[in-house]
Parts: sequence; C-alpha cells; structure tokens
Amino acid sequence: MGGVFKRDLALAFRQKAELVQPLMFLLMVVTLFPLGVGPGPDTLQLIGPGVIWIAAILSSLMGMERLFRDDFADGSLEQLQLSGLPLYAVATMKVLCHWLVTFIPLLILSPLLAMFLNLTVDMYIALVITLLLGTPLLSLVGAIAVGLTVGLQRGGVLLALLLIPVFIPLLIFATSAVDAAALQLPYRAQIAIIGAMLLIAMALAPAAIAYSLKVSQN
Amino acid sequence: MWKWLHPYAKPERAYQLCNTLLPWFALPAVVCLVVGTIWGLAYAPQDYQQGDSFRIIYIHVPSAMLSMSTYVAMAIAALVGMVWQWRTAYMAMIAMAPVGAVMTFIALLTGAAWGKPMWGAWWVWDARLTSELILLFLYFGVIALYTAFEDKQQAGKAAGVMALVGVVNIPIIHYSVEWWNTLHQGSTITKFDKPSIATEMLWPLLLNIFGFALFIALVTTMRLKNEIIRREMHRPWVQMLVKQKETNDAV
Amino acid sequence: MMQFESWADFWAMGGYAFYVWLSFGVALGAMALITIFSVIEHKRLIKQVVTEQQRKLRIQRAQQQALNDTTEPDRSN
Amino acid sequence: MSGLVASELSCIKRDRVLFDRLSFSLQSGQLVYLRGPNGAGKTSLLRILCGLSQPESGTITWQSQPLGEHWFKDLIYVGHKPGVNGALTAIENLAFWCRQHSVSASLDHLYHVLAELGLVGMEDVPCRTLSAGQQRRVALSRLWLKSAKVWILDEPFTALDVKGVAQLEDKMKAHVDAGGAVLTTSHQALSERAGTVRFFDLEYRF
Repeated sequence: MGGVFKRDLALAFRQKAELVQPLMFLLMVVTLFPLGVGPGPDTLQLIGPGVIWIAAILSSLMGMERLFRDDFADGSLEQLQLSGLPLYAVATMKVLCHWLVTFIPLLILSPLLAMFLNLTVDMYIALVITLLLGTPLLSLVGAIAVGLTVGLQRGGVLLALLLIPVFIPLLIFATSAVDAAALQLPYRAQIAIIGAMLLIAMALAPAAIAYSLKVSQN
Repeated sequence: MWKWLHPYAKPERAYQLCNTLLPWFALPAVVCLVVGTIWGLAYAPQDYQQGDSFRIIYIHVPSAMLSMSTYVAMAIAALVGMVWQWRTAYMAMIAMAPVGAVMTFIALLTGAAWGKPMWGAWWVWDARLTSELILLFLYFGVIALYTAFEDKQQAGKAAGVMALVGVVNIPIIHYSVEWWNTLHQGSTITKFDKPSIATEMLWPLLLNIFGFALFIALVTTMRLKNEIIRREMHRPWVQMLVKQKETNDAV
Repeated sequence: MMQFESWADFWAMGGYAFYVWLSFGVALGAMALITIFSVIEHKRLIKQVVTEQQRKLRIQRAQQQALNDTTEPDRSN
Repeated sequence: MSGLVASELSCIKRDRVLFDRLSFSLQSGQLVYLRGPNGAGKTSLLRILCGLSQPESGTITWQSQPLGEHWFKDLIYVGHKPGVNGALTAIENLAFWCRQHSVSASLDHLYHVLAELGLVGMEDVPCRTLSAGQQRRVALSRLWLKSAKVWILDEPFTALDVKGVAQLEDKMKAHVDAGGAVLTTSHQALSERAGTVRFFDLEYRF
C-alpha cells in the first residue's frame, strides 16, 4: 500500500507541469474577478470566499482526470487489480496522494488569494479550515466520477458535468462559514456539517471508487 | 417477493410484463389527469390571496414532488441492478431518467410562471426552485454519462453509480439550499407554503399527483420496452415478436 | 359547482390567464412530446429489427449462392 | 477438479453475445492456445478468466474455489497494455510491481532479468523512451520474476523481434514442462519450440 503512495508521489513530482497548471489556472481565474467586477475592496471582500471556492472547485476538476487516467491507459491498473490487494485501499491511497499534491499547494497559495480579494484575517482562518476539510471531499467524491469516466475518450467536460452539481452543498457551507467569519459570527455549524459530509464520503467513497474502476475495466 | 420477481429479471419476461401493465397505467393516468386538471382549473375554489394564479399548483406540486421521487426510484433501480445483477433494472433506470428530467423541467417552468405574478420576477432564487434546478443538473449528468458509453451494459452500471451518488446528495443539497436561502433572504419572499389548503382544493391536487405518478409509470414502461428491444435486438425472441407483429398487422 | 361565471371568465383566470395557461400548456406539451417520442422510437426500433432480419436473409442467400457457384463446375465436368 | 475451471460462461459486449455457455478448463502442464477471428471475444474471455471483468453468467474456479486472493497469487497476466508507466524507469516499474504482487526480488536480480531479456543499459531510463518491443520485454519480464502457476498472455508476441519470440517460446515450454499452465492468444502460430499445444477455438457470432 505504501508502495502505491510512494510511486504516485514520485510520478507527481516527475510530471511537474501537470501539478502546476491547475494552480496557475486557479490564480488566473481569481485574477479575473477583480478585473470583471471592479477593484472595490468591499465588493471583493463580499464575493471573495465564493470566488476562491469556485476557482478551487474548477481547478480541481482540471487536474482530477490525472488521478487514474495514466494508470488506466497503460495497464498499470489492471496489474494492480490482479495483485490481490483490495482495490478500495489502493484507490484510497491514490486519492490521498492526489489530495496532497493538488491541494497542499493550493493551501500554500491561499494567503496570496486572500490578499487579492481583500479578505480579513478572520475570514482567512475560516477559509483555511474549510479548505482543509472540504478539499479531501472534492478528491474523494471526484474520484468516483473519474473512475467512471476513465475509459472514455473525452471525459473532461463530462466529468465537470457530473461533479459540479454534487459539489454545490460544499460550496454553500464553505462560503457561508467564511461569510459568517466576516461578520464575527460563529461558524462552527458549517464546519461541523462539512466535517460530517467528509466523514460520510470517507466511509462510502472508497467502495464506490473501487466499484466504478471495476465498471470501467469491464 | 424475491422468488416471484426474479423471472422478470429476464428481459423477455420483463417485456411481457410491460405489455400487460401498459393499459393499466394508461387508462387511469388519463382519467386522473383529465378529471384532476378540469376540477382544479374550473371547480376548485379560488385562493383568497393568490386568486386564480394558485391553480398552477395543480401541476407544479405534482411535478416537483414526483421529479424527486423519480430520481429516488432511479437510484433504487440502480441498487437492485448492482446487488442482484439484473440487466433489466439498469434498463428501467435509464428509461426513467428522461421522464424525470421532463418532470423537473415542468416543475421549474411552472415555478417560474407562478413566481412572476407572485414575486414580480420570473426567476427568484427560492429554495425549492434552486433545488429543482440542481436536480435537473443531476438528471443531465446521469443521462450524459449513459450516452457517453458505447457499451450500454457498462453505461447502465456507470450511470447507476452516479444516480446513487446523486441520491445520497439530494437531501444534503436540499438542506444546504434551504440554509443558503434563509441566509441570503433579504426581502420578504412569500414561499410556496400552502397555508392550510382547503379540502376542495386538495382533492384535485391528490388526483393530479396520482395522475402524474401513473403517467411517469406509463412512459417509463414504454421507454423500458424500447430499451429492451434496442439491447436485445439480435435475440431470437425479439425477431419472433416482430414477425408476429408483422403478420398481425397484415391481417 | 364551477367557480367561473362564464367561459370568458374561465379563460381569463382572474387576470392570470397568461401564467396559468402557459404552465398548463407547457406541461401538456412536454408530456405529450415525451410520449410521442417514445412511440416514434418504438416504431423506429421495430423497423430496425426488420431491416436487420432482411440483411441476415441477404447474407444467407449470398452464402448459398457462393456455395452453389463453387459446386456447379464440378457438375458440368 | 483442480486447475482453472470455467463453466457456462456467457459474455455480452455492446449487446452482442460473444460467447454463451462456454466451458473451459486449464490444467497444469498444459499450453492452451486460444484461436478466433477478430471480435470473437478472445480478450474478453481472457479478462474474465483473470478476474478483471465479470461474465454475464457462469462460474470460474481455481483449485475448486472461486477466484480470490489465492488465484491472484498464482497468476501472471500480461495484456494488450503493458502495464509499464512511461515516466518511470524499467527498474522502478518492476520493483513496484514486485512489491504489489509480494514478490521479493533484489535489485541485482531485477538487473539480471532485464539483461537476460536484452535490455542492458535501458534499466534506468524512463520507459517512454523505449521502443514498443522493448516495453513489451519489460512487461514480459514479469514471467521471469514471479513464480506463478498460471500465465495468461494476451498477444504476447506483438512487437517482439524473432529472437524475442524464440526466447518467450522457450520460456513458455520450460514453464509448462515444470508443471505450469499457459493460456495465450496470438495472431501468429506458435513454432515447435513451444512444445505441445492444445487449441481452443472461439467463433465469431452474430
């Protein structure tokens, strides 16, 4: 199991372009908003949390395909399935690795985004907490859809079509937490709900990912 | 029940079952819809607040209710297909999807047409309308995934997984949208709440809900029949069936 | 007991005619469309099965023909 | 019954019946050569026998038990896709594979096997720079690494040169003589080096 993790990390760092591109995309999308709606600090603060979260979801959709695409195409996934290791565990490892290499850089980038959009310190703290809890959810649920579309030639847009509606609750609770932080209100409830969703996903998603990969192998 | 149901997992038997069920859905559906709609439009009393515009309720509420239930039914069919490996269950699931999407569309449009006189705007980000819109997206996702696959067996399984993911999400979406709505509700929006609906108003509504349900069942059976033929085209029983039909038509 | 005094009243729907009839019209239209599409599709599929059968028949005949062609020279000799 | 036994297998792909009620068995000491025209379902059958995909109906047992961990332990499958990641080197690919399949092979042994397959000097370059035949050799080197009872090989000779084909045939014969079993498909006939071959034919069905 550790082998999968190590290999995926090594692969991620060997294909740095794929790692960096979604991040650059994220940065550019966030830049578009002040240009589009005007640089008023209050406006930016108002839309900031939503913009960051929407950009995070979109950029994660861009890089999501990478999760199983190469392994499926070159047959490594077949060999993994025939190794006798439980597929759900292998899939979970891959998701964990994917999360680390996609979203940790995003977290590192987040202060810059917060500055661009004029977020207060309280808002930034709330944003980081929601990102920490919410992005694993993106990876886990996203992996199910990636598993389903991995065998298709043009899975990219379809993936977004499948996932965007599913991610709406996360977007709502996450932005509402940051909004609450802006008004100095407690936002524990939102965090708790995101945490609960994450727990449900952690319980159900691995089996669903394994199943969807099996469907794709058929 | 399992023993009784199992033979119908075979497409051929399922097709026969569809044929027997079809008239039982068709006739009551038409009767319920016609009676319910005429009753609702002409005989039900006016709402003292909304006047006659409230009559849209007779299609808005049934379609909104049943668009959700159809999605749940899809997920149940997918689960049955997954657990017992029934090919027909997946076919039934995919037969339901377009009907459910149409119901969602009707619910959205009637919601907008109702909203215009009530709120003064065609589209208001009301909790129920927003959930319906997201539900429509979920339907789109399932249908798009199904059509993307060349191998329909695989397509059914994949769309089934997505339907299940969606059904786990529906309550969360519902709750989250309601949360979001109360949070951002600046102006006072009168919701669709039916304040103590009178019984004379209720009967046609119930009739129409029933009629819509039967209509969905009817179209689903028709589409299921199509799906079975499409998938079993090369099997002898389909060819026999068509031949029989041809000779019947000739006579 | 009908709620409206006259037919004109009924069609006017208390001033909400456009919204009410739009809703009912579109609902009816959408439901009719999906039913009609399903029926058309059924007919199309049946036709497809028939053409499939005819194609199979043609293939069979061609094979038979080919078989006859190869055996005929033997007979003439 | 010991060995790999499949009974009453049916497979439907794209709503076409590839095979129906097919029974098949593979015993130790057998080299079975699966023949059939394109689209007859050779690859589908192999993948079903491996346990990669599920048949429409029917059962498969290995040593009288349904396919499970004990089967994967005894199986090497080399499919159309080599299962070699292009960004990793041959050594990395093989080391990872060995670890996944709980095969303990030292680094020296890996180098040795790759050398035997004529890949000296290509052990530590990214696999995407290798030619198709060389990648195929990397994939096939699994046969040298894991001691499995059953080999299921889907078109193993594709892209191999004459020497490679001969080497693989020798390896297959040695495996069968040692009591192993091989199930393979190919578009070219096996030469005599491979030893006695049983044929199993799949027909194209409409």
